[in-house]
Amino acid sequence: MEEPRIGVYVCWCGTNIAKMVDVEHVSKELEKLPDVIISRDYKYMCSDPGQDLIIKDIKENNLNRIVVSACSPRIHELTFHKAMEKAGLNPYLFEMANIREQDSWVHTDRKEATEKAKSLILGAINKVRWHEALEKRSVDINPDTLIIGGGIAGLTAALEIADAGKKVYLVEKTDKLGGHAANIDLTFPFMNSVQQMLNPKIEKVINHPNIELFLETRIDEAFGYVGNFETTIKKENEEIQLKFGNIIVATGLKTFDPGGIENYGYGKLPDVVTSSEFERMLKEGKIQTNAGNDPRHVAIIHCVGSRNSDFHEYCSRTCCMTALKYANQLRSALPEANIYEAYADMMAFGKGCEELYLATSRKNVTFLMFDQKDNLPKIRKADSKHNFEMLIEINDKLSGVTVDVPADLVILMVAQEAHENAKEVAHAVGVSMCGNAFYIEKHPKLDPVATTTDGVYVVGSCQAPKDIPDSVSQARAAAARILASISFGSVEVEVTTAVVNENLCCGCQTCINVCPYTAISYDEEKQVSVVNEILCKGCGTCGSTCPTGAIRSRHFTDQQILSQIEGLLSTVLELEEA
Amino acid sequence: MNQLVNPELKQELLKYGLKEWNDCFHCGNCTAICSLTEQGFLFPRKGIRALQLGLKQSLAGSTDPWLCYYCGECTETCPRDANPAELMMSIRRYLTKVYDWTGLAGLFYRSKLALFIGFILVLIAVIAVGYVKHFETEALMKFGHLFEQLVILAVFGLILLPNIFHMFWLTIVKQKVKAPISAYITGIWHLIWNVFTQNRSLKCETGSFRWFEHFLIVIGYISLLFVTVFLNWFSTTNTIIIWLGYIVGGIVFVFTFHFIIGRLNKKREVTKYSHPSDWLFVIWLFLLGFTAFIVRVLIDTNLIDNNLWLYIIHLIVIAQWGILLVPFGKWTHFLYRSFAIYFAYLKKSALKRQGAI
Amino acid sequence: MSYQPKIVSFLCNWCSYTGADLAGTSRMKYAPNVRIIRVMCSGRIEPTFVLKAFREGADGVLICGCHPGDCHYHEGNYKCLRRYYLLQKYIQQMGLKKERLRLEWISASEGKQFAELADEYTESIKELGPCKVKEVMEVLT
Amino acid sequence: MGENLLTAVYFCGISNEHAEIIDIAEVAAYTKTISLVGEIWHQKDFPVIDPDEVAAKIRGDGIKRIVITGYQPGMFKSFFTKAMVQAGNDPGDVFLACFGEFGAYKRADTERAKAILACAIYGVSFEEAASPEEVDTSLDTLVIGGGIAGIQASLEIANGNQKVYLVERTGTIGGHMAMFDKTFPTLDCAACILTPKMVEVGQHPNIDLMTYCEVKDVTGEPGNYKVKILQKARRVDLATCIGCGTCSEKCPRKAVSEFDADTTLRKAIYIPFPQAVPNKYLIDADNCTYVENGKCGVCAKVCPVPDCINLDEQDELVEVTVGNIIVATGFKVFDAKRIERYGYGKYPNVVTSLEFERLVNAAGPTSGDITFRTQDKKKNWIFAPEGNKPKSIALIHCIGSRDENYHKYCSKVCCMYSLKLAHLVKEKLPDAEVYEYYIDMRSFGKGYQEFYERIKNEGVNIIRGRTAKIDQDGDKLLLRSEDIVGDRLIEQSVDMAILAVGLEPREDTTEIGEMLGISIDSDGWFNEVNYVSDPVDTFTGGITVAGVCQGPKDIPDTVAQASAAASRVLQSILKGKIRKSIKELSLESIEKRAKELSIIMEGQL
Repeated sequence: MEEPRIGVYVCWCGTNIAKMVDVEHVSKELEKLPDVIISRDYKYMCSDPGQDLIIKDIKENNLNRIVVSACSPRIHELTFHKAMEKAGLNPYLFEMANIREQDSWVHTDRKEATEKAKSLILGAINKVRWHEALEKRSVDINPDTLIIGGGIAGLTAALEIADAGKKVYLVEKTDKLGGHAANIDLTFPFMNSVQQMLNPKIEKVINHPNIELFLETRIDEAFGYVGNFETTIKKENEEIQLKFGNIIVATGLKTFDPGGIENYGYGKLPDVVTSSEFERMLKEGKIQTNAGNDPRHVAIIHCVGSRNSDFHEYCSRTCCMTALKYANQLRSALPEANIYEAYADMMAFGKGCEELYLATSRKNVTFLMFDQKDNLPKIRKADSKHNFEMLIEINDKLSGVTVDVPADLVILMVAQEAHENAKEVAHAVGVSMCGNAFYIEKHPKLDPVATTTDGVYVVGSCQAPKDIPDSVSQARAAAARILASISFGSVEVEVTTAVVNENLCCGCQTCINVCPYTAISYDEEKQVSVVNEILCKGCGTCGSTCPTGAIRSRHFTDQQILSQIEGLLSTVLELEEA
Repeated sequence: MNQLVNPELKQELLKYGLKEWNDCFHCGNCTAICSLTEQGFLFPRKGIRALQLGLKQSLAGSTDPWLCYYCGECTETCPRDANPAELMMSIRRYLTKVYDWTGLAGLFYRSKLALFIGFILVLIAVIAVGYVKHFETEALMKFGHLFEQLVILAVFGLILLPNIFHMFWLTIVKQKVKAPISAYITGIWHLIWNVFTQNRSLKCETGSFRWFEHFLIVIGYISLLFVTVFLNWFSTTNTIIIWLGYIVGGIVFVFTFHFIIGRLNKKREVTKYSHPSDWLFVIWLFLLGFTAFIVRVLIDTNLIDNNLWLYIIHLIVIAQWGILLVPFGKWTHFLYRSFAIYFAYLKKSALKRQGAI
Repeated sequence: MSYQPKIVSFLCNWCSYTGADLAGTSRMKYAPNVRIIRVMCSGRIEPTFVLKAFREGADGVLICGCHPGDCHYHEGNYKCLRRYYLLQKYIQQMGLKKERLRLEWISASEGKQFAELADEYTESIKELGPCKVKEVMEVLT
Repeated sequence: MGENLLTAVYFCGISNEHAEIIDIAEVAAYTKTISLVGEIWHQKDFPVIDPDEVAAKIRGDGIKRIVITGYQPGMFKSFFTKAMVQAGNDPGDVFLACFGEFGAYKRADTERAKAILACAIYGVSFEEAASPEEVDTSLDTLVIGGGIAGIQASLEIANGNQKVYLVERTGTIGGHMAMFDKTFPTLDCAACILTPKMVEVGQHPNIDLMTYCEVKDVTGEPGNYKVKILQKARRVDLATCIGCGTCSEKCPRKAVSEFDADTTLRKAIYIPFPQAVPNKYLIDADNCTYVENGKCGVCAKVCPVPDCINLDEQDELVEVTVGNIIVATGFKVFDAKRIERYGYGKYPNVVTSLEFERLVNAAGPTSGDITFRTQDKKKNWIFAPEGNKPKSIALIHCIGSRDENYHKYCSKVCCMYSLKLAHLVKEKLPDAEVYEYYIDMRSFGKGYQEFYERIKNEGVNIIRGRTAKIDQDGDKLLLRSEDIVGDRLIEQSVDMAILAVGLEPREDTTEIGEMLGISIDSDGWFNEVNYVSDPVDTFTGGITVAGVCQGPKDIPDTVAQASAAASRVLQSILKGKIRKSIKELSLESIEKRAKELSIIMEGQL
């Protein structure tokens, strides 16, 4: 192995790091270390000049290992990989020390934070010593796409890709397309027909020459990597093998069951219905109480199961506007009825929504404001002296008075939550979930549809509640990514896979048992294990299981990690002596 | 027992000049921009809220609507063009009806026809009296004076006083305001001071000229009442009183004329929206001052005998004013506001005692 | 200054490391004793890593992975769990308290939990006092 | 086809003003010419008709389908659904023909209104029927605007190995996002996540980055647009400038820094900000002494690179041919001076949120210290590091938004960025009191509500009630507000007030709209084909909109929309074909297509 010539760069990140870590001192200290040729600090390492600094140093000082201590590698590792490439150095001869998210931002003592930064960087320096150049490979992209979920997001994405002349496999677990949108009568805020918009799309998908549709179908685990996935789908008793290059997950969501909220008496009071039940009434043109009468008092309660940590802490985003839409539809169907709308904060934030709010106010709708966290409205049966069915006790925050609201029909604007089988799909395609069982996007802002698994995209309300326009935008955003990759034609594959040293392998086959991707097979002839580098995802479990140390997890080898531990627990002084 | 939300209430208020009642989304801008609001007296928003929810008790038990002098700033800055100032006016009309035990105030606000009939009946009655008195100047003037005193007595004793008590009942007793006894006494001084100076309106953003106008009209009106009713202006020969009469009569009709012009121009927020009752009030006040002025001129130039019809008109105006507008019309705002200030004073003392403010 | 233990922490890339990053982006504060090493999966953590950490002077080792069932690689964390029980037994044989090795599940959204864990674990190691493995080994060699 | 689909058309909710916009009489007359139509009724408002009466009419006339038309026919739908059910018909046979749904807002759009109605009568979707033919397209793309939307769209397309011209009017890309300190709700720093993308754009072989340029004229047709781009004279050579900064150091003239939201001064030769892309200097001709009177030229003298600075450089017109155009021109912030009662522009310590954003930014004028505005020697009010620090700060939401007197719409981002600013104040000045005055807290996105809860727990006083006015009271500002939930009046004395200004369309929106043939909605934002199902396409073929210029959006939505726009472009590139403009389609052709489609549909039934 060549003599390591290490360059160390400590980033200020403006004041983000420099405030808590004495970056100048750290970089000076590190310069004393053996093999460290250059150690610098700079305001923004990730900026153009910052990167240029590294490139220049590599060229001028013949550096062959780089350590950048800055933010989390999850943010900027790639940035620096590219800079390394530009300087003609293999990007894997690089290591990042995370002294922002895991140091300067979480500590309050400058001295301690500085010490910790030093030790983290020492670990990184020690690790990078043993890094080896890994060659990237590029593979051709399979231009076919698998889309899971036939709701509005799935349909849009399918059409987008199919219209570009590319093949799409659309898998839907139910027997019809359209998802939740198919049950909705009108859109908000402009009150346009969903069916008129959706039905032609469904038609088009069914008849599209580039779309192969699988209804009542579930998918099995997908193997492979970006550009070359494969899976088995199960339709009744049939199993079909599919190969495709990219996956779009558009599995949508389900509605919250309000039965658990005692105050609302859902399930006990017959005229307390959920928004999805009411939507059905609207479509059927029959807005009636359980007894078959026209309701004279209709109350709509917002935030049922949303924005309350007992149920879901998040806001379900669409209910407020849907509720305003209902008020308008009720006014249209029941011109004489009294309509009450109990809200917590009116989320009228999109185009035309504030206007809808005002228009609704003008339609003789009484608004009440309650606290969705404590003091939920309480629905009780009215006694016979009243000529209405129920009374809702609401502490109206706008007047500070607790009032009773008469009601014949109560509509609960139920929260939206992740599907019960979200986990199953997550496993099948390899996406992560956040606390609420919604899928996590790669970056909440700059990469809202990609996931940490390349080639797998999450769109629509499976990643958080969304309205139709947002789902459509996201579906198309994912389609853009896929079309771009198809247009490009090939993709680079990560190479941090496991590899077997055949000389050391004793053929015990323990590794084969532990591999979750069946990426390891046994070569009968040589009597050793062999890793299929295309299927391997680089988790390293085989490496830690191998009794002889024959399997190396590239980029996380034993040598590298042991050395990192050593660095992490030593001081500059110790290393200097060594 | 919680109050029941009552959507019917605004239906009722629609009859009192209410228009859009639900544009308000409760940002609180109006209350905060108003210079007259203070801790415990948050208007106009809370009044609008009570109206939206149909909380009759809260609405009837509140003195807030009377505390506003209508500078219009809340309406100008309202982000939803909900027109809070005008909503307050509608609530006041409604409250006038609530306080009034006879039910006539409500009837006249709701029905233009009833009001018209009332005016015609009074007109006929006055002419009838004239006929009975054979249209003799002396007798008529004597009758007129007596009539004025009787009407004032009757209106106050039979209608306004019970109404004030009703208002007291609704805003203080039913709301369980526990003010110290001393406040009832010190409050009276507060009441009188406010009646004569109208100084609350000085705080308004509309500035001192509007206060001055308002103040002069009130003073002018009270003085006119005093000189005509108690000093019998029309029969006196006391020069000071005659001159005083001229001045206050002049003031009343000049400034009411200015008010009318303002309402016609609709330039300022306060004059943009005029309910029929607003027109009636300013026009009749103007007529009152104007006819009194003319009649006095005629008396002093000894032309009155030949122009008795003018006196009869004056009498008709007075009668319509005294019998219809004072007890049942917008005139009451003068009285209710004054007492609202008194009751608010009590409420404030009660709140202070509780340590709430 | 009071005794400041050294704690080596192995975090899986997908859940726990992201969770620790979240603690940072959310500016939650915790004890600076925890030094993090990133591995792709908790299943990658070899017993030698843990032993090496004690050998090099760590007073405690903290392993974090995805919650059961949430592993990015399906079951790496179960593999880790098995090894963990074994390792705890093993270090007890070496004369170390088994509390010096700890395994916890931290998901990508549990920044707060990570910060709390770091604090709490540091406290518990402080109570145990310094680990003597390094000294002993140095004497022995 | 015929008897069994006898259709009744209802013109609903058409007020007198509406009737002025689109010629309703003409539309109604046209409707009569369609053979399916049995009856036409006009219905102004509710509640005036009796459902039983309508049901009887439906039954009596044998009507099988109802089409409701107007500006918001959906408002009437439930009524007719009910009537149809009463008449024993299928509730699904109520169709809507909303003029606005496909952008018929003006008198000139009467033909489109007719087409929309005709499609509904035939029971087909307008989008299907109004499907223009496809023509060959040029593969290059023009992106107008270098904010995050433009950057994202450009990268998306360029990564598909396609050529992009990215035109940006200022000297650097980055847009508003580059000015922000942190982004909500994750609080990662805007620069940390944006600058890598900017760098990528700057280095991308497929992106022709044209900063300090303006699109002047667009001619041609979908697939083949000839675009004239004005390259404003930068007076510094992009290729040779090494960004050393000597010129700027020596330049004697100062001007307000747009990048710092006018809160500080920069030189006449400058880089907008340290991480600008391209990281090269430019000369602000409006403030350059040499450009004014030919004297000075210090920059050229001190520049170490020969011929790099050319003070006499002239503007230049460049022409490119592209197939697709993505419009991502962004927004400007509301001018808080328009609301006098908040005293912005009068009281130095009333600042806008954008100014504050620069103030807390570590790379801002005070390196992230929150200080009062100070006056420099020339009496300019600027932010300077030596200023004193406030002890109490108030944030006022909805400045210029949700206000009938200014902008009716909600700007969507202010609630969350205000919470973020509150957090930043607490972080930098832990002892400072922070007050937030809001109307409705719109914490609707992923992680937003959680963020809101967290800020509450950080000790920020969050009060429901809009501040009505700000008065100066000595050194302090006095805010008057109603605490609605707390049922009290608050007169809060604070050191600094931040106005959470809303977003509004840029002044040149109309101009760009006319140049590209895209219509503008009543709030001034660009109009899309259909808000719900097609939020990026416009009625002009090959032209898509992305980002805030189509309506206020937060960063994730902007990014998603930008990618969506890119998807439309990539789709046409992969096919090599592009759809012509919907707006060019004749009524006859749409009607004909609608008829054909309805026959196909019936055949399938």
